[in-house]
Amino acid sequence: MNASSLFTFDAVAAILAIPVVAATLLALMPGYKVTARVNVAASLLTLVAALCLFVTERPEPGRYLLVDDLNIVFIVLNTFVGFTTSLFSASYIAHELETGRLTPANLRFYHAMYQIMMFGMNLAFVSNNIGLMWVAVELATLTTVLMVGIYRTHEALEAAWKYFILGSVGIAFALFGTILVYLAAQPVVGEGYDAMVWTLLVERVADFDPALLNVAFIFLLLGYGTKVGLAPLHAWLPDAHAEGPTPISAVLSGLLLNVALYAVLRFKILLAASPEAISPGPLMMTMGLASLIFAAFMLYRRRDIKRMFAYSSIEHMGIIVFAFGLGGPLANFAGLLHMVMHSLTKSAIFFAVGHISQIKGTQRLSAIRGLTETHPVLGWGLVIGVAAIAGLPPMGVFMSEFLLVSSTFARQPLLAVPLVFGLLVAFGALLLRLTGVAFGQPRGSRKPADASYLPMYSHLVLVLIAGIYLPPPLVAWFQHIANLLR
Amino acid sequence: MTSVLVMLLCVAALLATAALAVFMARSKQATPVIYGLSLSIAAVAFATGLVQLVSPPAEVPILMLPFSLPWLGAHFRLDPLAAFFLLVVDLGGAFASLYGLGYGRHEHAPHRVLPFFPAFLAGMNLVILADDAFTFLLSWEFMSLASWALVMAHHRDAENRRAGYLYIVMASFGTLALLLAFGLLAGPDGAYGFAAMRGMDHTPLATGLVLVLLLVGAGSKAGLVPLHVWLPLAHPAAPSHVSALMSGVMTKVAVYGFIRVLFDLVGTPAWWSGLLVLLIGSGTAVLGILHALMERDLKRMLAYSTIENIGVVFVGLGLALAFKDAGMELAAALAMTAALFHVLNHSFFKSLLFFGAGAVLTRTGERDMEKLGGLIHRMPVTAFTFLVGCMAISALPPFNGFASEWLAFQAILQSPDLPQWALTILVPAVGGLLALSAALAAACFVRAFGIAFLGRPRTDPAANASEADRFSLAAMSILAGLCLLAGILPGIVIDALAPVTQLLVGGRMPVQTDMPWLSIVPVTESRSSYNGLLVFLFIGFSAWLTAGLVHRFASRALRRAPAWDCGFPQIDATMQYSAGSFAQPVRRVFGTLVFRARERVDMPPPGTLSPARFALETHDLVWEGLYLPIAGAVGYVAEKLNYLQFLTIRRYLSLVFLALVLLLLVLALWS
Amino acid sequence: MVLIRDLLVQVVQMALVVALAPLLTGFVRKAKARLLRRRGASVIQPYRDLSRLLRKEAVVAENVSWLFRMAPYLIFAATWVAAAVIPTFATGLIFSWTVDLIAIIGLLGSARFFLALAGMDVGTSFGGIGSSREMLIATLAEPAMLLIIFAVALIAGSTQLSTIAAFMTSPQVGLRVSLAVALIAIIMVAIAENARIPIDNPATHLELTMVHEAMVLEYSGRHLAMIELAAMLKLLLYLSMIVCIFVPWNIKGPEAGYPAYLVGFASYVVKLAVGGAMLALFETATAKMRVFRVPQFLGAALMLGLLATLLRFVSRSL
Amino acid sequence: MQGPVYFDIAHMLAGGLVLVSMMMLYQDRLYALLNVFALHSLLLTLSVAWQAFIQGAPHLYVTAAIALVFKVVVIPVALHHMIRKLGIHREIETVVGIGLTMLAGIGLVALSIVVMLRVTPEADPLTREDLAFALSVLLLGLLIMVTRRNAVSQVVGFMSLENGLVLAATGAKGMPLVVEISVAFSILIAFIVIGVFLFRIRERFDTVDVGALDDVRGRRRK
Repeated sequence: MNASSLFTFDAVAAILAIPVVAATLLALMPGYKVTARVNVAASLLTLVAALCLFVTERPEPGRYLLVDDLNIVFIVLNTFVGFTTSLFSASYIAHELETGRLTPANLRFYHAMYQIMMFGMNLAFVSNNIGLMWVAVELATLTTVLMVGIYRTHEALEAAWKYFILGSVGIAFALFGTILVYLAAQPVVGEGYDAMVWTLLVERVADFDPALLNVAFIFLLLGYGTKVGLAPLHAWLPDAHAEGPTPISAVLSGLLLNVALYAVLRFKILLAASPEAISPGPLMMTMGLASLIFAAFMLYRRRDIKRMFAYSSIEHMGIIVFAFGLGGPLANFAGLLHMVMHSLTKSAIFFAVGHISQIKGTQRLSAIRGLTETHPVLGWGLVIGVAAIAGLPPMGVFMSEFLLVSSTFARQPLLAVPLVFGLLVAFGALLLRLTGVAFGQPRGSRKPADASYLPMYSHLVLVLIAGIYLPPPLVAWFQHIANLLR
Repeated sequence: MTSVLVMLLCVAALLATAALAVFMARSKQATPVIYGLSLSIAAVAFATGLVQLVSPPAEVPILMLPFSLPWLGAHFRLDPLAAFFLLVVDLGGAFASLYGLGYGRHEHAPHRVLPFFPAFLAGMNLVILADDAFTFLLSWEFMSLASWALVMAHHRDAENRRAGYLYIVMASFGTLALLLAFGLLAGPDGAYGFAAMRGMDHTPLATGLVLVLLLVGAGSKAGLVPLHVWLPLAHPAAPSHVSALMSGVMTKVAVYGFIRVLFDLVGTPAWWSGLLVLLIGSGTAVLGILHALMERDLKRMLAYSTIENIGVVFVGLGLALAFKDAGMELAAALAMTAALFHVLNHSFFKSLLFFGAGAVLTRTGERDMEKLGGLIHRMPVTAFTFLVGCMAISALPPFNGFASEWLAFQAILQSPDLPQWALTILVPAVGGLLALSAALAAACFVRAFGIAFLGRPRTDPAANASEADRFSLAAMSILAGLCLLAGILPGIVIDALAPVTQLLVGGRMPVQTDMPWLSIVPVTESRSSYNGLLVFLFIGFSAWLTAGLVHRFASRALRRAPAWDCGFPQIDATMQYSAGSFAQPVRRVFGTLVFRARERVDMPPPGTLSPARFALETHDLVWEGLYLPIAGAVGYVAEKLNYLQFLTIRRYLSLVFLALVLLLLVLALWS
Repeated sequence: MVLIRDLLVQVVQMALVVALAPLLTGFVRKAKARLLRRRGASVIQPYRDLSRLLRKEAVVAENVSWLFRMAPYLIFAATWVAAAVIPTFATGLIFSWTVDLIAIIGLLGSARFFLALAGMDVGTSFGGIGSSREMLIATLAEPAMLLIIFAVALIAGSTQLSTIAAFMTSPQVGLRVSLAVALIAIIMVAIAENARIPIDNPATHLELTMVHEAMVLEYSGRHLAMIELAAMLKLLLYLSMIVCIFVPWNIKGPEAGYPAYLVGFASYVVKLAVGGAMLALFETATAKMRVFRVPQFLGAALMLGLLATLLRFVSRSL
Repeated sequence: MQGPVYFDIAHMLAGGLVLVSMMMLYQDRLYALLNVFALHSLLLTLSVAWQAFIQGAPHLYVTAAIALVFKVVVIPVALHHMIRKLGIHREIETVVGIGLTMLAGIGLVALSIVVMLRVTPEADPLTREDLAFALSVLLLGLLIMVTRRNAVSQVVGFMSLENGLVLAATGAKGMPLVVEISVAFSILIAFIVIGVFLFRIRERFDTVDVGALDDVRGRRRK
């Protein structure tokens, strides 16, 4: 144990500890300005701690915690978006206080929950124990349930209720799947904690009972898939996005879906390592395509701007799950890249949408027109964001879609047809709505935006750069993970 | 290497100009600065392309930058084909910038045009420079995006928004098709570099699929029927100099993509691919110009005419494919030269015509021909240059349009040596369609010029118009000069195209600059030859001679008098022949079939005072037969699926439950 | 020396076509009159008309532009250039390679383009109606003509009239169905192009039936003279073209020498006379058709042209 | 401690759970449903306790105790109270007929047995049987949730689903305590939050019928 490894351990601990401490503080502290700043500061500190993971040596995987290539990507992305969202949240929440939609008491609750949610997500990423991971994912889910319902309007409560009921069933499924994995591992690895340690499971998975693993995977896929928002398990997602505060929508789309996806991926790796178990690919591809096409069509009839982008998240999760289901270095690379790009872009879009709906006082699409004229910075930001999410270059989503479509075509030509079809249908819907919102005779309030553009544009710039230039170390690293994922 | 670098620097400079435009768009100086910069950069790029084409270096310059796809890098290459198209693009870009210097001052929302204009140019340049699939598609889609933003410049008009939407969706559709084509060519290992694709052998099935995907992908951008519907909406929606770029240049970039993939990357496609391209090309030509003839919006008419010209280009390409497959290099070179020459010519006269239409639009505020008239008196220079453009696009000697169509006809006459019976029989018929489209084009542009510029003004704005500004006039005049030059000295262009045809079909046309009197000879002089220069001189000389003789020896007296009114004094200018009535005979002949046109005349019985009524009903069969059903189907599915948004929680749970049971069943039955 | 001779032949040809064109028109009118049992005007009446028109003052409508005044000369020049390169009595004219058959059609197209524009420049309904119908006819006649050219050129292997004429006199041609079909088609096209009955009536001035005359309604004086002369030239051009392609006998090669040229010239005049007489006969025997029957007539020509390109396979073995 | 008798008893208890689940499917009165659910939980308690005994894992007794206290006593009583207080209809509206539901339930049991028995041919039979029954209970719980329109019965369905989970967890030998606690934890949270929501919903609509709530949504398109 030298100093640097000690320091590393500290980094992991910091990632977990900072949010907990901050949550406690925030729950106790009054005053909006200070709490918002503390929230931002805590998120920034977490981000810094996460970045430390890069420079320092990684700890040996323990019984509970693990840092490897795969989860560093998720952690850094998570803490980064968590930080920018907290920035956005500060300016968003100020406005909510002014209009009286939230009370200061709500706010304390909100900020504390925000940090607990960050804690849950970080814990889910670093946990090496499938039981612990389950607990962490559920913690994050339950905190978001509470935040979705924070406005106490009856739509918000409905949304939260729906989220809660469907989420609970998902929780149950995931737990059952976890138990089954334990049962499969127990004869080989031995009773007790060891049979839940992911690194040990992966090493010995070849000896596990394949059929048990199969059933387990089905439950895990459905259980965590509920949180990923895969069709037909998606029902909670649009409403939760639409009715909660926008920073939470951004976090839901940008981060929570990733957490669930990460869990699915971990088990996918596990199953793929077992030679006799069913390959998880076809299942994931089917659900991915179903989500993509379903969400693409659902985009057309949307009247609420946030709900529409929520469906777009379902669509993109479908793409990502499809990519990982297809497997192979190219598709996995595309899936990873797409996931990162989607998180950045979608949260940027929600940042824009948050300000827009505050200015216009509504989320109805038909009430928002001509944004590029009245609010050029926001409007063009939205245009760039939607263009990016729709897969137009030179944004990063284009690169991942390019890789995915072409590698699909090379490997499973027939699957490329529904994939391209879904992409095109979704594209049509997104651009149709964008045309309505960003252009035309302006409608609604024209008062200037009291917004911080930094979070939105920092995301967009990153996405733009990624579309043109990916630094070689990052690429090598992604490739390594892609190979890890098989 | 250096030339590629220069080109890339030009692209970078254009992008920098775009960025500059974002920040200074609202300043007064923005218009001259941005267009001035674009003009000079495009001129440099044009010069580079010209040098590359005229004296190609022994080794094709390539360059790799560590951008884009990480393990691939961004590859750029500047072979003669690319050089030729760069030349077309940057020449068009330079003229559009020059025109924009004047035209841009009338723009009421310059901040929506200026940033995207240089970006659009940069995108087109990049497409042509790209030497790997990713860079190609990235630039391709970037080009679409930039032009989409330009189409949306006047976004308050609902028509424009609709046009922009249709455009971007079709563009994306095309890109996905191209993406699939590249996916096929790259093979399972993902060899996305063009160099790797060139070296690979592709199965006949793959090449066939690539052709179809290419016709969809590049064809939708170029405007091939039935993927053309966006074009006549989107091109006119943009500011006129952008319309000129989109119609005159961007469609050429699509042609470039088609040529690059089919002739360069695929190698030798099957013989029927030539047939397919020929049929689609000739159909596109005829349908495009028929639409143009029915159109009363000046700019939209020009956009439809672009479709026709693209059809002509594709006929040339189809012939080249067929000849190449049959191993007839010379004939293939002839056909390819015709196609490329027409590409160049079309970029000249279509830019010119759009500039003219733009000048009319700024000075009268009208695009509707029925509200113009008599502009030749108020805008003499614009009218003259527009007339030159009309003659050139109608394929009339001695202008350039004729030279390239003449080459296409000569290529058609090489068809008896083709081994396939289907081709030998069909190619002359295609030639007939080509001739039909040329004749219809003449009718179309007689109508356009005659209605808009001749006769008496039909509205006050037309009567009070003034001549366009000097920048616009300069751009139009130079282009008119180029139309004439390319028409009377086609040999120079043909010789310049030789390295391109050598690259693509492995042959070239005979050296033309050595021919006596600068005539052009496709194969041998005894077969056919044409000398535009002499034709021009002869006509000019004999017209001058006759006029001189008549004026000298016969009479030179002239008197102005009212026109013959047939005993019915004409009350106003609206009683002139209108654009609609001019097109009526053609509509009756062709329109009943192509547009299902129906005319209904309600003639009141004699003695009643109610006015007679004329009602015309036309259908765009492609739109109604293909696009509306697709839109309807998407809407229907969306509507049906939309019920899923409003289910109760219990029903959602049922879905989850069913999914679980289904998966368990699958598992139970699987092993 | 050779160059001078060739130039001389070319100049003679140019002069010849201009000189003969009114005569041909006069001859056709005379023949028609005789067929109708009228005495008719003298065959040289067109010369008199032209010279009278040339000397008269030109009256133009108030509204017209420079295009209206320049058009007659351009139309005449384009038609003249086209007519000047068609072998009449001699092949291998020095400038014959300047334009081939396709380019001749192009030149006539240019002339028509200006004519139609001139019709629209006046700003009345008559000009418009004429231009509109003229362009309709052209849209059908031009492709038909092109197909005929294809049929001929695919057999002769050339679009160069001199080469075609030489080929047609060579023994390898023989009798071909496709050429016969092409002949019929080209006659139909020629009738349409020259505004003859049954497509148009060169003698009418009833507005609603006019095509060519409607366009030139506003022309007078020297302008009208040029237009008329161009129309006459065009008739001569088409007859010469038919003659050159289908009955090219006694058109002498470049090396033939002056006496042979005289023979060629004589036979050319005879051929023209026969052609003119047949035209008169045909025009007398048919009635003018409605405007919207014209597309059917020309459509038939188009189909015949296409048939000719197809049928060339049939007779190839002959 | 692996004897045929031990196995038989575990088998009986787990099988009994499935049977009681089927009984729950049969109920069309709320109070009866709650009573049957209490019985279900009681059986679970016994089963867990028996597992604790044969596995020699004393911590499972804690789980059993939790189940006994919360699910057998507290929750049924609370729900009884709530039904009376809110004046909820005592009858349960079903989506499809009882008979059909029962048939579907039998199908589900068959399915889970097919899936699980094929899964673990050489595994410890106790585990195998337990798993098959646990899966059955889980699926039946879900079936109750999707075939009942009434919110209370949906909650009951969900809890019987959780019972299945607990059965599975305790059947897994040596499963660390963390799981049991988390199960209890999740039930606790689930109950609290459901309670909170029921409270709020009652406040607004005087009913906990989720269907009524959803009907409002259904009419308001967005």
